[in-house]
Amino acid sequence: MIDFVQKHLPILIVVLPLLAGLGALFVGRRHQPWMLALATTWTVFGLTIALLTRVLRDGTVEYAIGGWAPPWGIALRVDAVNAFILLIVAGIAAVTTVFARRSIAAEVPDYRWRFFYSAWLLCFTGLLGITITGDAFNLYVLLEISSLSTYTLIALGMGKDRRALTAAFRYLVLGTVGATFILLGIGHLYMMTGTLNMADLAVRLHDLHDNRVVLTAFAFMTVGLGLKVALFPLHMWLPNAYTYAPSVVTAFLAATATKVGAYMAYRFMFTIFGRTFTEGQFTVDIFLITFSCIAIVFASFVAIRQNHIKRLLAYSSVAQIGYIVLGMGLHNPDGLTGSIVHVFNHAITKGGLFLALGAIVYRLGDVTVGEFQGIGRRMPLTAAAIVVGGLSLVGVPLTAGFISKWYLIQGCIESGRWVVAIVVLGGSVLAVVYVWRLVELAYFTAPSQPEVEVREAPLSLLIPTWLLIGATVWFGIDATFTASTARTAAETLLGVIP
Amino acid sequence: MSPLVIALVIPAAGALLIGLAGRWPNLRETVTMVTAGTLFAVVASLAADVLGGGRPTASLVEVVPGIELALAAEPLGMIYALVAGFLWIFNSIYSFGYMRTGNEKKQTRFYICFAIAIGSALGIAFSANLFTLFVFYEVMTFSTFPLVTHKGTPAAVRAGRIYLGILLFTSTCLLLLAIIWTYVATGTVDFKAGGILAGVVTPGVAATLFVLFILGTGKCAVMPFHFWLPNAMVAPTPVSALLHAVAVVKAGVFIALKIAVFVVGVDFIAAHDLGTVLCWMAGATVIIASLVAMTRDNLKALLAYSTVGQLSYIVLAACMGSRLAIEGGAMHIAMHAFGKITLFFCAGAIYVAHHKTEISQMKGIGRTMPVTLFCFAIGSLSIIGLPPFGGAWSKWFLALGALESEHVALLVVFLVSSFLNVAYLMPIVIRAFFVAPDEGTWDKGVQEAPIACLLPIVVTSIGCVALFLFPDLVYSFASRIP
Amino acid sequence: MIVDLPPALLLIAGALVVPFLRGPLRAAWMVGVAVAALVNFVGVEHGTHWQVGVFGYTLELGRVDKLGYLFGLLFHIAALLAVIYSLHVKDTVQQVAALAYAGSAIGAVTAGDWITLFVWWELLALTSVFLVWAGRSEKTYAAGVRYLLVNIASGLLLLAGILFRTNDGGSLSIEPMLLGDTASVLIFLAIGIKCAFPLAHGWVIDAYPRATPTGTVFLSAFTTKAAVYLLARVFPGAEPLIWIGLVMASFPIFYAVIENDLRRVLSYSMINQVGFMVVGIGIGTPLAIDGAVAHAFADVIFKGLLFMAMGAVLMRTGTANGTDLGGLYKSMPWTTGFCLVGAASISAFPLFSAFVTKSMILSAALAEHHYLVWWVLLFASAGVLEHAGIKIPYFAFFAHDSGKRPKEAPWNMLVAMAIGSVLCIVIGSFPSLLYGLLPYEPMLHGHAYTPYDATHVVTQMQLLLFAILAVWWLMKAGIYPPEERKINLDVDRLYRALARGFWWIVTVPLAHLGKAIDSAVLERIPARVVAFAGFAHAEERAHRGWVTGASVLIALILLVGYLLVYYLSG
Amino acid sequence: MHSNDHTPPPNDDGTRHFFDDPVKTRWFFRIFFVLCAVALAFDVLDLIGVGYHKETHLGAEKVPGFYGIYGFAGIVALVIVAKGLRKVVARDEAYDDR
Repeated sequence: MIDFVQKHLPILIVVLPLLAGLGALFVGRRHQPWMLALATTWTVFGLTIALLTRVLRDGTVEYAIGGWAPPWGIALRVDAVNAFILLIVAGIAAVTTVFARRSIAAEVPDYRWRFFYSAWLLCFTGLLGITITGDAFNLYVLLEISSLSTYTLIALGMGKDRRALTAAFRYLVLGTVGATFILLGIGHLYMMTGTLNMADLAVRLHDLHDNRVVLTAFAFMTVGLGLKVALFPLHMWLPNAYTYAPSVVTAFLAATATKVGAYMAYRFMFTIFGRTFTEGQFTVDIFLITFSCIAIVFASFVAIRQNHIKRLLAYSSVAQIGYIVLGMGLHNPDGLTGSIVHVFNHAITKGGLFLALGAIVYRLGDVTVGEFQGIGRRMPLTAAAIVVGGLSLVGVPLTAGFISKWYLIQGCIESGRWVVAIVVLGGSVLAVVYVWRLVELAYFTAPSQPEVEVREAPLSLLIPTWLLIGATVWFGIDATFTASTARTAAETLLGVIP
Repeated sequence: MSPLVIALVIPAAGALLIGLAGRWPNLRETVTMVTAGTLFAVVASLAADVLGGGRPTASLVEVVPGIELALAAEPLGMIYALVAGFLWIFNSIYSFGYMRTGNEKKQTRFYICFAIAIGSALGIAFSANLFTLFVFYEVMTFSTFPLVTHKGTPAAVRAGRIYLGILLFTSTCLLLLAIIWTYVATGTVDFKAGGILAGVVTPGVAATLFVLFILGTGKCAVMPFHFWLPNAMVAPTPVSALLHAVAVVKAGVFIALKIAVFVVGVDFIAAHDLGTVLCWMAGATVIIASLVAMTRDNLKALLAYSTVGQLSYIVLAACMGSRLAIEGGAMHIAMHAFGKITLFFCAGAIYVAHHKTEISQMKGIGRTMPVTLFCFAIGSLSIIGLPPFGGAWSKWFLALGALESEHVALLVVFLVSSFLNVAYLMPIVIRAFFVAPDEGTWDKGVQEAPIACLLPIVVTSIGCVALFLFPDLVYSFASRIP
Repeated sequence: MIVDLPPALLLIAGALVVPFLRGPLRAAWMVGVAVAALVNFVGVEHGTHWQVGVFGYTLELGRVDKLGYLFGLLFHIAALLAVIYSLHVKDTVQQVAALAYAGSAIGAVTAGDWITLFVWWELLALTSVFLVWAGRSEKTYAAGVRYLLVNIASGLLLLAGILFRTNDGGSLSIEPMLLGDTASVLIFLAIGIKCAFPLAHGWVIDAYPRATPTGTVFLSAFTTKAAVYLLARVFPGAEPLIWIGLVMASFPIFYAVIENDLRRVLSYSMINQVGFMVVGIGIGTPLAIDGAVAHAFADVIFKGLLFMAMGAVLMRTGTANGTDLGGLYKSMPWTTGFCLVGAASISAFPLFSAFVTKSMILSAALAEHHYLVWWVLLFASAGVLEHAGIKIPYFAFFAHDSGKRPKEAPWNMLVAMAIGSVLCIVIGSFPSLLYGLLPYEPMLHGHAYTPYDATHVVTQMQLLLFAILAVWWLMKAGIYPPEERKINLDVDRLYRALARGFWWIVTVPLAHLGKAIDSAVLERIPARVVAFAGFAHAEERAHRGWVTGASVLIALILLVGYLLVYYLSG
Repeated sequence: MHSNDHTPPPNDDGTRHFFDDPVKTRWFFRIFFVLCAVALAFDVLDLIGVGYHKETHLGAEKVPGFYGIYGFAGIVALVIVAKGLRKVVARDEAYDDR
């Protein structure tokens, strides 16, 4: 049994949730789908840990589906980069699924629960698949699976607010444009190279790095990926999607969807396009850096004045995505390490924060400024989670956010980009402004409806919230695991490690 | 466990126990006292070790590969640790009197935050590298925020915003940048006697880094980053006393000295005049702060600006590139701490006993609070730097350092500042004792603050004299700074 | 020497006990301390005592040589007199401050190194200022603050000088120095302020008349004389001192003639007398130094005596203004008598103290061919007679009867004045007692200096008697200016004007500037940030209606843009 | 010295103080003038070389009655200059309070 699992570890990670996702429709109507989801996500989480351990120990793991060796068969190829992302996605899924039961019970009518968990698991499958696959076209297919299920998940927020539907629709339109651009990019590449296997693509593109068709593909990919990761100015689908989706969906998406987008970007930019990306006189890095700097500043400013806390954090996500992309743009080991480690750190931070908001929604029905007032006294543990998570967003030492910032600035200084370093640091200061607004609301204002008695959130919500928030502290104090894994991943991407 | 670690664990454990004992004020206060006492005993034993030539180190955790949270004791840090540890004991006693008499709310939170703040002060004092230093620096900022906003009034919230805004802005945008830059340039963040920048980076880069370091340490309150300090005076007086005269602000200037000695290197500074810009800024701060202090009627505001000026003495010590000045600056950490905490204690005692905050209301108050005002006089004279009070010695070394490093203008700054200090501190005492009060005030005879407030005042003012008579208490450490 | 402690500490320790005693016990204690200190000091051995090491410096807490011994003895005597004089005072602050002040002065003249001196120098200022503040009014408060600031400024200059000296590798030991380098100039100026050099003399005439009746007696004894001591020790023979001293000896007499406040007259007189000493030090020959030092000795006592008399008048009548006094000899005969002894002493009548001291300075000036100096000093001597010898006793005790019939001064004041008077006469009549204490053997043209020879007595009497005659004639002729209720502008008012100007600058334009900066940093910049955040927020919201389309459009534009750029650069 | 025109009334016990008694005052001044004359007389003795020799160092000192003249002239000059000074520097007592 263990041997079997060991041998088929990569494919199990995709197959298990896929089967469970289909199965969720049939296992029952009440909490059974949730239990299935719970079991699946935690199992997959365990598998991803095993996979990452193996990758870090033995190097890249290749798996050919059905035994057909690439480039003819479909291959799964796991190196430090995607093993790390897999771990993040599975970990977040595992924790948020715990949270989902009560939260979804409160926000989604019970007859839709099984659809919800089915979509949830399919989305999970899609994200895992995108990350693990070594085949470009497969990637597109899995991207569509995850996107479609995401639209569904967002739309399920309509039980609380009908605007969830428009948000989902907008995401659908823009997501489809993005996916199409990616497909077009892949198509162009196939046209030039005749292969869809990523490793093969990389080899064949090496000498075609200034070929016009390749460049066209590159342009499509840049924009398509930009839409998927929500890089400014292609971020406009994100705020509403995050705001109106069910709370736990927001947490899950914020922590994983854009991160997988970032992974796709890493993979295409560094592994596949390689020279196209890193060479040439007028390369894309300047655009990445410029747009991410604007994202950091502009989105932070927008966040400051938001009155809906979910939307506030959504804009914060847009800014934080700026950090991730910025690290890519620097393309030196420290900057890229910062980017990758921030994928992890931001995932746990934002995941934890949205979960905490979910706990407030659970008690108060919504999270606007009004609900937030005086929450420090009403729900002390939840509020404390928000404070700690907020500090991590700011990048205060002893929180995970600080580690990412440390590497990013190191990267900036190494490449002599002083202005960018200042923007990164200035972004933290702006983060202080919007985070501190929350703190003041929570602790220094009186509740707007003092007559309503509000109790602390139930443990089933608090525990997952604090798992993630605790992780932000843990990985802020002892970041050797995240930092060294991210470093390995970065060096893999940059070709320092084969 | 290394005593260094114990020194950090004690306040942390104290904070926890204080929280648990929160419902029983007497128990809670006992816990605070025991924590403070034990902590000082540990620090004192460390001090003895350091004086004997020991340089204990301890590593806590490797945060990211190559960078760890690590502690090390050395003489400069010992001065700061000893001062903070010693004064915490008496500040605690004072707090009991102040907080209970004033019926302040949320006293448990107050004592918890206090313990954490002191813990972070020790963390700063014992940092073995820039990273650790930065971590504890930020811990201190956040742990003192609830103390500053203790009253929860709109003014307190505003002060809290300014406090965090400036301290976080400077530490994030400047200090952190400088630390990472140093790391990139030298490959290390560890403190090293003689500096880690010397010989590795060009003087131009070193000067820039130096500026970033010092201005980034917003707790130094070098203008224009001083605004947080006067605004933080909205906090209860024990906070102003220990934190904004001793622990927090001294963290800033301690870091300035630490950077000068262990990162940039005094000889490097002297050889290339790396601190010129900073000398100008700090020198201007000294003078301007004194002038502003002259115009304040609110006693705590006046003391705050006085602190701003005095802090820049130590910043100057760090920046002028003279070993004598470094010794003077290190001594001034202790000298100013004792003087200024006395003054804040007195301001608080006046508030507790008579609810007066403005100097113009204190005409003739010496008749009703003779002990308090007498101690205020002693504190003032020590701040001014007159014998026979401790401040005279540190000023001696600072000024001698100014000459040694050929900054005659800074000598003038020190002297003019002393002169201005006389002009704004002495009138307070004199009007209290020698000007007839308005009709109907203070006619109830002697009415001092409670003994818990009075005792610390007396102790710290005796300290001001003791530091003059026995300067080796501090100098034995200062002279061992490498 | 009985107690093996630096002499200064005896009085200081004594002062610290005072607050814990009451009534007669306190009085007995204070006299006891002063007597004990005096007895102890008389027996002190010459040499360096009580060396202490600190920071690698060696401090000499006590160094007693002939010069220091003379001043030490003088200050002990002055302290005892002043303590007796102020026994009736029931003011702890004054009593503690006075003893500590005397102790500081003794510390200053027995200090062997600059750091120790600096400590006592600052303590002189700190302890004495309370004697001004003890007046306990807004006016004395302000005068005290001014006094303190000036004296602190002196201390800071001294500190700067010492620092320069230390930095140049100079010894910390107090030795004679040449006036020239930065250190010496700074030290010179520091001493100059305490010595009431012209333009720096404002604090004397400002604070002394405002101190308490007993306080001024202490004040007059110590600060300026400690400065004279230090000049004699460090700058003997420094030529600028001659000219500075001449100005000091002459300009105050003009002010003294027209000044109404008799204590202020005495303050001018003090500057004038110190001027003689400064000239003597400037001449720098052994005789001149001896003269200066001896004159300081005499001056402390007779000037103290005069201030005591005026203090008694002030205490009994509540005023020391010439316009409000007169005819007091009728009810205060003893005080009148002692005042006349003081007047005779300061005027240098034969058999009175100044006769045997001041003449040394004049003789030394002649011997060194400083003829101009001699002319001016002779004129100043006549001037002394006018304001201190005649004006003080005349307007206070005689003149037109003010109708005031105050009680005679209390017994302790009378005792102190009596002792002072006796000392004045003893010194004047038996000069060898004082001469034996002088740092050098007083010699003139190779012979031991003798003040009492026929020419000296006759010429001096001629000078004094005709000077009196002149005053008589001027009054008779109605030329002599009557006392008026006026104050006279001097540099002290200039300083006050400057201080007011400084205060205005700080509190009006600078304060406004500060406020502007405050509000800019704390209000306007944050407001801008928030405003921009609002702008960005509104911008985002404005897009909401067409956001989907717009996003697609943006995506297309970006695509085209990227394509162009890639093609162009590829 | 100064005019005793407004003679104050005698004390309760009928005695008069020294300077309230014109006779005593007159005698006081007579003695004073005699003393002045005596002091001047010594210079005459010096001139004729009888019993007194004035030791001088400067030419001016040799002038008979030099010290008397210098003292008298000095005081007159002093007072006149001081009167002039008063015109320049005197102010009302309320000057400081303005």
